[in-house]
Amino acid sequence: MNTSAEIQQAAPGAAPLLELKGISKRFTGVRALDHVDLDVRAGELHVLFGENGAGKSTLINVISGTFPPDEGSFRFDGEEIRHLSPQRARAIGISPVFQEFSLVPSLTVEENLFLGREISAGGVLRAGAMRKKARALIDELGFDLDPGRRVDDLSRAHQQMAEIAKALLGKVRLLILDEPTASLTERETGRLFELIAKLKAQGVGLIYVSHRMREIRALADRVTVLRDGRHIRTLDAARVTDGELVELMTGRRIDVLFPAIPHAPAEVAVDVEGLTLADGSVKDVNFHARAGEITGIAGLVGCGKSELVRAIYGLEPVVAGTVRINGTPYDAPAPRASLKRGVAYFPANRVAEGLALSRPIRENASMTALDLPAVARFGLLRQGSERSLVGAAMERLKLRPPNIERPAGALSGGNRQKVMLGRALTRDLSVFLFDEPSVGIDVGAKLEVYEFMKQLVEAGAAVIVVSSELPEVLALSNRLYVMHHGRIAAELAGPEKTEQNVLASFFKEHLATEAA
Amino acid sequence: MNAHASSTNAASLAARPGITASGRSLLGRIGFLPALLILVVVGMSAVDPQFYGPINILNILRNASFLTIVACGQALVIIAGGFDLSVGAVVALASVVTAKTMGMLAAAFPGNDALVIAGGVAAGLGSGAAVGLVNGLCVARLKVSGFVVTLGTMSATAGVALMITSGIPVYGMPQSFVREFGRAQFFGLPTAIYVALIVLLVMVFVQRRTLFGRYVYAIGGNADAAIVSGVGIRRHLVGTYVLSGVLAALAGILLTAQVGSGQASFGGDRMMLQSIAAAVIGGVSLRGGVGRVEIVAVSALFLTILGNALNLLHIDSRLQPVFLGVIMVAAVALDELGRRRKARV
Amino acid sequence: ETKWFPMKIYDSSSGTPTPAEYTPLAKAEKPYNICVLFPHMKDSFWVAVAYGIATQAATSNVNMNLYEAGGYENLPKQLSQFDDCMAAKADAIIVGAISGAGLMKKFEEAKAKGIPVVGVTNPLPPNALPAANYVDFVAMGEVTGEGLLAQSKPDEELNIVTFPGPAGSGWAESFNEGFKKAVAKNPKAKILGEKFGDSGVAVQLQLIQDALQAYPSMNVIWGSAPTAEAAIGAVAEAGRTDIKVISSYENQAMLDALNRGDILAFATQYPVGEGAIAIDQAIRLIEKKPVTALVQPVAAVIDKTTVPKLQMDLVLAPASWSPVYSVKAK
Amino acid sequence: MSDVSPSLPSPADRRSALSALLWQAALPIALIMLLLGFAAVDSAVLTPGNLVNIAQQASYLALFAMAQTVVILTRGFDLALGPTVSMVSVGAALAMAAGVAGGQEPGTVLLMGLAAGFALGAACGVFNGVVVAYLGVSPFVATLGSYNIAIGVATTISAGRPVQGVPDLFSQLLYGGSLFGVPAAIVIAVLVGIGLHLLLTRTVYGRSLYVIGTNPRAAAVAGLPVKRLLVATYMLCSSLAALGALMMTARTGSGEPNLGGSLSLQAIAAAVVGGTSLAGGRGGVGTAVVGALFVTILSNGMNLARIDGYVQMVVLGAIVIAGVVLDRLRLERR
Ligand SMILES: Nc1ncnc2c1ncn2[C@@H]1O[C@H](COP(=O)(O)OP(=O)(O)OP(=O)(O)O)[C@@H](O)[C@H]1O
Ligand SMILES: Nc1ncnc2c1ncn2[C@@H]1O[C@H](COP(=O)(O)OP(=O)(O)OP(=O)(O)O)[C@@H](O)[C@H]1O
Ligand SMILES: [Mg+2]
Ligand SMILES: [Mg+2]
Repeated sequence: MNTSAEIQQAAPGAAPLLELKGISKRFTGVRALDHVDLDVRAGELHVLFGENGAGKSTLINVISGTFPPDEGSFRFDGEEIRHLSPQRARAIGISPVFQEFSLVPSLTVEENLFLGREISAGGVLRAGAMRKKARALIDELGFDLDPGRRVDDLSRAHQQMAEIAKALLGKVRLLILDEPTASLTERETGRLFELIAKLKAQGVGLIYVSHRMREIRALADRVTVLRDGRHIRTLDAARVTDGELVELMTGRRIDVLFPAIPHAPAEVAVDVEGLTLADGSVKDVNFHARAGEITGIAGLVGCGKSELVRAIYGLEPVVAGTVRINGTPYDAPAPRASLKRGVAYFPANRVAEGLALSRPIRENASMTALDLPAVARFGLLRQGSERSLVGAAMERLKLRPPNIERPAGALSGGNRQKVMLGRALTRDLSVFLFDEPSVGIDVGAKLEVYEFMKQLVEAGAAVIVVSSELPEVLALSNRLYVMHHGRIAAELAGPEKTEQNVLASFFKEHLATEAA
Repeated sequence: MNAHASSTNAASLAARPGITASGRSLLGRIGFLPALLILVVVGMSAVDPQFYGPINILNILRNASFLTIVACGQALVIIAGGFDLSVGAVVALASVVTAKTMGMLAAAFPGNDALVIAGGVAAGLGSGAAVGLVNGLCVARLKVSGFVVTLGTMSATAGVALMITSGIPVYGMPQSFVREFGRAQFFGLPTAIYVALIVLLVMVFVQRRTLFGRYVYAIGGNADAAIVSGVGIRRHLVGTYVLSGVLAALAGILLTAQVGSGQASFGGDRMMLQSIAAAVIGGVSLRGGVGRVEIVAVSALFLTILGNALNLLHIDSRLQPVFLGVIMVAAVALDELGRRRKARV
Repeated sequence: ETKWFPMKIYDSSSGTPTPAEYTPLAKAEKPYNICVLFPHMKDSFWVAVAYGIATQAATSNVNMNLYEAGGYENLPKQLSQFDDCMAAKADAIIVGAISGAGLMKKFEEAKAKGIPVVGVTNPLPPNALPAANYVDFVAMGEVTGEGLLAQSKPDEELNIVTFPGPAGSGWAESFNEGFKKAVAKNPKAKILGEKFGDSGVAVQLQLIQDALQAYPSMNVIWGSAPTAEAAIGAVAEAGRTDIKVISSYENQAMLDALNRGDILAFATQYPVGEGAIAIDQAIRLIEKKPVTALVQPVAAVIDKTTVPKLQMDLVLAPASWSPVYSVKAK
Repeated sequence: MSDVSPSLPSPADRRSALSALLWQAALPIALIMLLLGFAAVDSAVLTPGNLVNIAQQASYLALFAMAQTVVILTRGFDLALGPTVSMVSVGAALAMAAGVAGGQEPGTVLLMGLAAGFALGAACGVFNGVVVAYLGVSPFVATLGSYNIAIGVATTISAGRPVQGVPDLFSQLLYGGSLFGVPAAIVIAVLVGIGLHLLLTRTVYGRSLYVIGTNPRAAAVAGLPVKRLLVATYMLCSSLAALGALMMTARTGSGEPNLGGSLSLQAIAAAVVGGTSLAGGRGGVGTAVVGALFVTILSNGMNLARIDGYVQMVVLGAIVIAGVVLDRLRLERR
């Protein structure tokens, strides 16, 4: 590998803001970081790029003082720093936005913003001062966020906003963003990018982690590629192609980011009429999905798109409307009944709703198939048969490492998603509901997930994809619904299915209300 | 873009008129408990006029005071994600230590009651703090679950209390401690009620207005988040257990003053279970991060009144636990169902 | 060494109590290992029994080890301790039974193994053991009832609430039954209510406070020693000096309270003597010497008039004595 | 990276593998050391008679610890276990006494006792399970409620007195009897332990239990009937408690209204000391048995070593904490 983008040593004189040399970090049995070097300059956005489990988050944790490194030197603003604690890091202006949020769900947004940095006098909180400051910050950021709400009442997108706001409270010299857009939609992403530009202009250094090529293209000044905990190369973003980056990251060539999917729409598999949910997040929705095609659902944060598919599967209480699966009415949906009817759901939050992390992969993959004779007879498990069933599924999905007896918690994000997908292969299913199928997984894994969807469609299944990542739904779906405020705002197909049109329907209603 | 942002802001807030938020603020914070309490009070007053007699009310308030004091500390520990099974044993230990110390000081400094009382109270509170410290350090340093640590210290503490006394009540406290502290009344109310009120007010203040209170919520809500946000969680964890120990000791001292002797039979499993019950029925989540001491106090009052009511209604004392159990479960179940329904509307 | 013997007892071996005197053997032939099981050691009553046992063990020159189960709720623990005593090859076992009925199987096992067992203080089913000494709790309750009646004027209305102790303990129920039986002889005496509850002062205090409200006409409180102790304060606080307090058993607090005039009377079964006799019975069984199969101490109600004549060291352990759990033979 | 290809084991690796193995067996090793330590103090500890004695005592506690373990696996616990034991004991004894009084055949009387005992146990379990699963009440409050109810029922139906009249056949079967010289209690506990182990590891039910305990939301999303399984689990717990209660009733020969006393916490302590996690999803028959043996050996040893009662309480407290610290270290080594 020898690209023209190879970076020369940083110009002498301009000492980097952050300079790491030979950082190593070992967890029991895992070398998460192996002599990694990294430097970040003031006013620069430095992208960390690597597969799931490459060590990006670990590096960020070291930089923000959460883990002490086993070895290596750490310089910030030219000064050697030892024994960095989270408090110290924040004090010197290192502000991380973590991938696993550092929010306390039972506290309000405001309480979370100030956590660890409360304004207080002699141990007594000064609520008024904090409220004012929180309001001002949120307004300045332009986030649609109510500082008085409890974090566990918020959608993941709003939690992400709260996490970003938390990082920007107080003086910031180095902002670290670990996959900040993983659950943001276009509009919030736009706001965030504006903000990033502003911070760069103010001379703030940024470290940015993302699996989305588009963002790297749009934002990066330099890119550092990590693989298996090792520093592979640091490149100038302007002089490197996507293909080169992906190849550096994975060690193999990946040509396309989205596979071409041959849609062959057949009979209607899912038919929803006048669906309204108890919490009002979905109102009077009509919608259908056909076998042999991918039906996409896009929409802004909180528009109810997740709730729609969750209701079909039986996770949200329905108050009105009918659902038909393959033509037969389906009353009172519940997960077990849905699976029996051939409907599967893949949740967006794989840790909270998908996997039992401390249990073996085998058990996680066969969790939805425990009623099948291949796995159990008369309530007794058939472990040999189960093992071969799951083993075959995981082989097909190219699980790495292929050992199905390891706990699911030991897997990287992409491989966790594969375990979830494996469930689809353990039983006969005809309808697949994907909620944010590629959140947090690397480019290579994404492609494998898309390939998997392609195989499903080819086999004649109905696939419904809910996604906040617009390029993804646009590229995958044959027909695309756009939701807005719990209702279907548009149905796009064929040549109408463009980014402009989707964005237009996102904002159509605002324009209407503004005009009124 | 800015215009868009602000209009979306207004639009989305209008479209979702804070469904869960309002459910939380009203029911989540207060719950059905006060309503249930009023129901019991009104019902009992209608059935039996003895119930609202001044003496009965004083008895109820005083007995609720002991429970409230212990339950406040327990609630704090539970909010921080822990569990304190040792409170009952601490009540007994503090009682015994206080009485023994006073007895010894009274022998050494006869007549100097102020010194004797101060010394005894300090020793009692100190013994509670010591047990709390052991609990806290084990939980925070050895990272063992609070349930197991305090199960261990419960046994050990009870053992020490019994070793000190051999089970025989400890006498020899100055009469003024019993007369002017234990059985005294100010403006018609016994000392214990004032102490409980002060504890409650301080705890409400601590929970809402202090860094410590905030950190306790944060640690219980998500300890990892608290750590990465720069909250030193060990000290605060230790703090909750020490506070719980001290408050349990305080209740033990008040009981000692009221009864007039130090007893290793105070507290026990009963006080421990009751304090946890008061906290949990008062809306403190055993998963941590949630709960308000004022509601816990209401719940302590509820439990005390329930016991009193069953006695006034002349219910067979063997059957009383059956009523108590059913009402306890029903109260919490109603609360839970009500919350679920409200959150849906 | 002690001035306890000869001690006045009833010999109830034949079924009917006959007055007798008990005198122990001077010394055991060998330093036997005697295992002692107590329900608990949490009050001065059981400490008094332990005092008698330890003192007599030293006098008779035998080894003694005492295990307590931690409370009346721990029958399984006592069963295990009994097993441990048998496993440790004790020469004899003395049991203060948590539940006489509940230990019957153990008694059979011990008999099969040839280990003599002596029952002390707590009643057992008839002929459960080769030797035992205890007062019948029902009889003891009756004694207190009769004591109350004797102390009250003939036409005095007695409105009684009983606080027997923990429900399900067995002993509380038996005391209560005997008391009610005795009191029933007087038509002027009425039992208003029976309030079972844990026998700690704190719990009893709450029960009494509630009873003062629930039964405004109550003028007699009858209960366990912690009940009486709690009652003193509660009654004084409520200004109800007319209420009489009687305790169904003895402890240091009861003695002090009686001397101060805070309670009317308490009952005693001379627990120190019981403990001492149990050791002697065990030695006699080991040595296969004649033994009184059922000794019953002469239970009495102690009031202001009888207290000066009371042989104190048969009722309570001296204040200076701290419990010992084992005695080694010389 | 955790997923590196396997390399040849170096001597250092082998040594660390050995130490890892030792750590895995930390508690059983501690147990054996404990036993040897006590044997050094008193030779009676290691006699066959005492070992059978320990095993027999541990059988009961192990049954109750197993009962707690199944609910702890689902992130719950059963405070009502002790009172359930009391209620079952009294109920079964009353049923048998009635049978004897009614002149029934001994076999019929026995069946009446077993039926009454298990019915009461199952009723408790259904109550706990329904309140926890369907009414959404926390296991603590739910089982504290049934704790009170069971105490009330036990003392009321027995009038607070031991219930006599348990037929000899019953005691013979569940206590006095033996199989190849092994006392009945041990035989039953071993059989139940094997059965429960198979249930937990080889059936759909057991598998579901671990999933529910590890991640209840994921279990619901995967279509497991979480509520029904919870009810079944509380029923299983109470039924095991009922079995233990019947065995203890056979041991005492009478129905005891206070039999359960402080068993609830003892059983939880035994389960947790053995390595069952209160956070759910971790533990099994093995952890329950090891914990029960640990507590039993400790108290037997201290009794034989003539340690005072109150000192025993202090030692027990310290050992409970030490046991769990050991378990945590063990998990960290993995
Ligand atoms: N606390 C921990 N304990 C043990 N192993 C850990 C821990 N945190 C991370 N690891 C391991 O370290 C390696 C690097 O993980 P890291 O989270 O840094 O990857 P990442 O590059 O951020 O991946 P992703 O793109 O999925 O976020 C992985 O193998 C992971 O399993
Ligand atoms: N302006 C807002 N401020 C705070 N919370 C909001 C706001 N708008 C919506 N929410 C919350 O977001 C939640 C619904 O969002 P959710 O993300 O689940 O919907 P969604 O349609 O699935 O969106 P997505 O799939 O993009 O995440 C609701 O609980 C709602 O209360
Ligand atoms: Mg990461
Ligand atoms: Mg969503």
